[in-house]
Amino acid sequence: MDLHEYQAKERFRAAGIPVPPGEIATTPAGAEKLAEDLGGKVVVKAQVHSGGRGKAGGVKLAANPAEAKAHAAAILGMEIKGLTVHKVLITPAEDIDTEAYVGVLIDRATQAPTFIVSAAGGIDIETVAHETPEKIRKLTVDPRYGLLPHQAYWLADFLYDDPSLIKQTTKIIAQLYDSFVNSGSSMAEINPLITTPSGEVKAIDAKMSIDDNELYRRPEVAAMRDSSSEPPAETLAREAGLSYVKLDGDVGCCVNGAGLAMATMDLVKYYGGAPANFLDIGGSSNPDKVVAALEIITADPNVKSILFNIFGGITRCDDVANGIVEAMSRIDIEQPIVIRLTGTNEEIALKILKDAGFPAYTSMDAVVEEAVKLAKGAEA
Amino acid sequence: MDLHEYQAKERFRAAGIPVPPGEIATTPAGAEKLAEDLGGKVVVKAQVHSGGRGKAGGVKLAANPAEAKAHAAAILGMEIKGLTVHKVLITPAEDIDTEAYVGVLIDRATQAPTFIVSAAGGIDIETVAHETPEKIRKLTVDPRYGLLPHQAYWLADFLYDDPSLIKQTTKIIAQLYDSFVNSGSSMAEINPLITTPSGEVKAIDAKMSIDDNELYRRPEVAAMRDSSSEPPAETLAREAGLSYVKLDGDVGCCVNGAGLAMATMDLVKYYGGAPANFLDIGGSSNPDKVVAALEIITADPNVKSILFNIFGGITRCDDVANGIVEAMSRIDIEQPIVIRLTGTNEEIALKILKDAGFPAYTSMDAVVEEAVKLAKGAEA
Amino acid sequence: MAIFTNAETKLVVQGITGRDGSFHTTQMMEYGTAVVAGVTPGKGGQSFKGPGGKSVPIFNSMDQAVAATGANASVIFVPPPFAAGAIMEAADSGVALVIAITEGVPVLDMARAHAFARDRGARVLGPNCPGLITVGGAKIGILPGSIVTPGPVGVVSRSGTLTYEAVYQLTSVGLGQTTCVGIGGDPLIGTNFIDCLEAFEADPETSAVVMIGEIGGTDEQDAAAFVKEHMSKPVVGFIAGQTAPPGRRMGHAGAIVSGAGGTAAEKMAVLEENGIPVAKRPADIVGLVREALA
Amino acid sequence: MAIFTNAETKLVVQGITGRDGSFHTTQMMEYGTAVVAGVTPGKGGQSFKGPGGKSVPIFNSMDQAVAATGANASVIFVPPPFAAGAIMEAADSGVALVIAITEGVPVLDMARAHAFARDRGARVLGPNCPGLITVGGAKIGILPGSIVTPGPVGVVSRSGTLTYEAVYQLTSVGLGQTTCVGIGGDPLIGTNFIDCLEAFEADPETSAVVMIGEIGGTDEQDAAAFVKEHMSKPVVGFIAGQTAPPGRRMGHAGAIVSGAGGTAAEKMAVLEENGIPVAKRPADIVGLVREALA
Repeated sequence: MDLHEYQAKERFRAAGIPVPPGEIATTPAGAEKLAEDLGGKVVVKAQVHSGGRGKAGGVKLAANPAEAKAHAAAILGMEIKGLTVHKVLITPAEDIDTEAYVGVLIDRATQAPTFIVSAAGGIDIETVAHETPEKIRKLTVDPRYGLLPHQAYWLADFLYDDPSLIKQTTKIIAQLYDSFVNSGSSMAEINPLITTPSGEVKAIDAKMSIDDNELYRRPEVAAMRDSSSEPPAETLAREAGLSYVKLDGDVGCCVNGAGLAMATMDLVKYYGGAPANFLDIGGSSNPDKVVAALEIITADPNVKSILFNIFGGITRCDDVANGIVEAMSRIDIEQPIVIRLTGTNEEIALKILKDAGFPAYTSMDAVVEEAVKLAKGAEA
Repeated sequence: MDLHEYQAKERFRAAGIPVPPGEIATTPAGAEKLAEDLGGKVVVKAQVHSGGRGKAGGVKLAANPAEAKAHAAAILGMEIKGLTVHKVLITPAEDIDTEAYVGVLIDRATQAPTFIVSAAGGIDIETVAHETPEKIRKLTVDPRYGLLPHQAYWLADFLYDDPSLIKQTTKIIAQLYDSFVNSGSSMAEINPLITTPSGEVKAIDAKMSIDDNELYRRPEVAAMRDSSSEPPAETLAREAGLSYVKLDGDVGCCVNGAGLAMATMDLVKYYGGAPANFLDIGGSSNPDKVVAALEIITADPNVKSILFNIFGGITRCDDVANGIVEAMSRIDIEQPIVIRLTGTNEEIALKILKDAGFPAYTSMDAVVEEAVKLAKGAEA
Repeated sequence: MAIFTNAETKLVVQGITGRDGSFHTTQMMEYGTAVVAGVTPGKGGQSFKGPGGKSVPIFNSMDQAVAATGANASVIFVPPPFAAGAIMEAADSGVALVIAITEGVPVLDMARAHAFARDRGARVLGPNCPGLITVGGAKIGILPGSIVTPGPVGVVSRSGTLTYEAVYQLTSVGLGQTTCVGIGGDPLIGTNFIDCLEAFEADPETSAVVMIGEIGGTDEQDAAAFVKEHMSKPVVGFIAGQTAPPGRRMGHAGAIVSGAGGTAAEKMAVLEENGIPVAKRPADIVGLVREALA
Repeated sequence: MAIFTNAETKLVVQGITGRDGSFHTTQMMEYGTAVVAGVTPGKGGQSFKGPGGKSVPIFNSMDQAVAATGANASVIFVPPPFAAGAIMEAADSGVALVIAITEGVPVLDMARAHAFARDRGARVLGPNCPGLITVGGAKIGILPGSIVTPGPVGVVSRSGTLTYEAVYQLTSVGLGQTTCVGIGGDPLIGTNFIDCLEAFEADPETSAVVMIGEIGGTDEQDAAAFVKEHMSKPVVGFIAGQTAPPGRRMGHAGAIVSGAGGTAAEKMAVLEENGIPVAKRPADIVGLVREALA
């Protein structure tokens, strides 16, 4: 779960990191009022779960409250990479001397939290890492000890020469690690971490991703979920216990297992089609899940055909087939549906489906080819 | 720093350990009132930093508030091993099925916190460990990981057979460890941990020692210090930055360094005397410390002679000699004083002392023998 | 022979009395796995009724189970809040192999648990993995025993059902398997592709290996370099997620293209560069394996 | 030769700009110790003015100091809140020997720091110790250089000034020393009696060892068993605290008789049982050493 900038800043502030003040506005008038309270010259920042806000025009400097109002009017309701902006953060414009990057994430190779810092902040850190790796310092945190004081110092020392800046940043890095751990985070970053002409170090942008598996034990973090900021279909999927990601194609996919779901999408493309979504219904034969999956898929107006690709495995295929048939009886679907079911008891399953009037397959290639053909036929 | 039972119970309660209610009374009337509030049948427990309260008559069961008042009247003001009782804890009398021991302390050999549990609770755990070691289970906590859930279970499983008791106790052990760490403790114990006829597990006595070195960063624990419960001389010594322990003899000792101070006490005994105290003035030549040391020693009415045993080491002996002379000029002392000073610049130091009229020695044996003789002479 | 398990494997099921634990214990026993004990705290002294009237003793803790039965492997079906603790308990009890099926374990818990297992010298497979099946030997986890058949192919995969798909296609044309291992879809897994490839290389019965990867991380790239440098046996690859958009998690917590890294295209290219033929679709795996074995 | 240090020892002083750090750096340099660097965060690039016009470069961190100077040992004078961190920093920088003088380090901090140093393979001496002095070689810590003289006796002690006393008496009768080590008075120390005895046994220049213990713990008892089993060289003992009451801390955090254990009488008896003559008073040490060397 991604946090909004303003939410990540709340977490950072609670850990003691110096973050300039800032409030959320949902209307242009609200933005104007907040700009007045903050002294006039502010930055208006779109709060959406997407990179590239700046390039998309979602971050604007306002010289006075009237400008803040105008910017907010432009930004609120704007679409950035398919996500609608419902909130803007109003925060004072800061005088900036230098911009650095400080981030921590879970590294697969070392199986531990890993810091990345760079004096080249304010820009995409992956680009820096790729093009000028010498501008990056990395540190693996031993999970048995946590971040040690000399390690935080070693990172800060890479960013600055001035002892006061190093000292402030050492503290910020330690606080960032605490916030990372105490939020159940998989990634936390400050980009940019700025220095001001008066020699202060501050975090003026903040990102944090929460490990979904931590939410059950961190209700205060879980409460930060902003369903209004994600596509409604993904909210529905999450609430139904499904993994769903919307894509741009027209072949709706309903698969059990994440790897098979990806391979199914890829096969749709292989046969000249375009998948409308990733959807993993898991190992269950529960008709409710199938109903929820079909509701989500059919709510996408692009979808022209729907394919099921189910590998029975431990779950018996006849159970799954019965689940699908029952689900189908509960909703009306316009698009053609083709089903592939294989594994334990597949013969019984195929009979159940055929009796219920659904085209049934045992080969993954055959069902995908057919679904692509149906989608193209619908277009023609 | 030792906590009182009621303070340790506050720490335990904050960690979630089930501890019966209880309040402090400083007067018999207060005890009566609290007993009424708690339903009548209570235990009145002296709050002093000393073992063996029970044997000394400092713990009494009261069947009703009037009895609680009478017991409090008897206990308040009582002396237990030289310590006066100023407070009693009033806590409900519990129905007890079984009594166990659960404790955690810092173990030197493994350099880690170590748990000790025994189903033979309510009595001295060292006796149990010595006489019936098979009734003890020990567990070393790896400080890199903390107490792991299965370790807490392993300890609880040694105490009980009933799954519900094991489950409750597993939780209590984990909470005790948290309290131990979060209090900066060197020892925390529940003795006894009881089970009740209704199947509950509760801590009805609590002990905790705080690592003095932790107090600077744990103001909420440091605030629990109860100077009224320690001999005034020890309070004075602590505030002056001295290590002081009162003993029963008549030769006052003022030494730099803990090991040398112990060896000096031992040598007093070797020569037939008895040391009045342990006192380490540290490595400083600051006259204020010497004054404080002498004030503390002379406040002990048993002291018949005073000896200084100073090994100059890095600190120059002449500085120390000057410090002693200046200190002596600031207070009046009746008892004879003999001084041994050796190390760097000892000749100059001896001259300074002799010029100021103090008998000065370079041999530890000689000065101790003389101090013992002087104390005996004073007796005769 | 095969990898990670053998005829001496004696398995404990942690969480044997739960819904998944009991179901899969029966499945494992039916396959022939030597399930010697179960662990559920508070249920020690009871026993689990397995298929064919077999009874499995239940213990309160791993140390009791290991002491009583000499178990040397465990499989974990306990719920996510307790899974990392169960892994550490297993590692502490002295078993050499710990297979964690549980999905949804917090990744920071796993960072600690993996460190602990390394300190104790235990191999962890998973978490969030389907386990492994040594064909004709031990089945540990949730892989369906019905789809495998004996033969010379080792299979290692980050996925569950996609593995079934690949194994099913191999089996349907008579290409049997030695061991099929699902290493799991989480970001922090205890046993990775290289560990499995190394074991397959050392296993005399394995003649070729199918490696099924997916987007996210660089495990497949690292494995490819390992294959080129250290393996004499042929390896055939497949990568799922060619159509996955960047920055979105595809079901598995680890299946995410971060920025420029971890795409399927990159992985496929690196595999090919290191001499590993890559199947364009699952159905092509069979053909590539046949060529490799020819 | 001697123990733990030699002609190759290159020392970093952590906290070189503090009051104690700067004073003792001068003392150590005057004795002849090769102080190659100092560390004080924020003062990197400055230099410390030592005796005889010698200048010691100051670095911000141990890794910088070690990289620039090839230092292989460090001594720590930083205040208690930062001391455990400084020990871990030193161990992480790759130095083999870390001598922590600081008194008052929280014991739970030290439990972690000792574990870290063990993981990194660094020897820690202390904390709360006077350090060591290799006579005619390196002096690391606060032991007064003026009281030692070269000779065949190794000295190891939990105490500071009591060690000075013993060394002073040895020196005054011409019994010189190889190395004098103060292992420290805290409950959790990095180097204990056995470590030192083992090193003295291996040191060809040491002919006899004086071991000065005190109440609290069982280090002396364990050392006595080690002496009996593993040492060919004679050891003479002394135990301080015969008159200490139970349950009271005698200055040192570790000097406390807990219940029935750790009394001076017990320790003296165990030493004698294991063939270690015990001096009744400091003045008797000299005589016992003479007998041992005879």
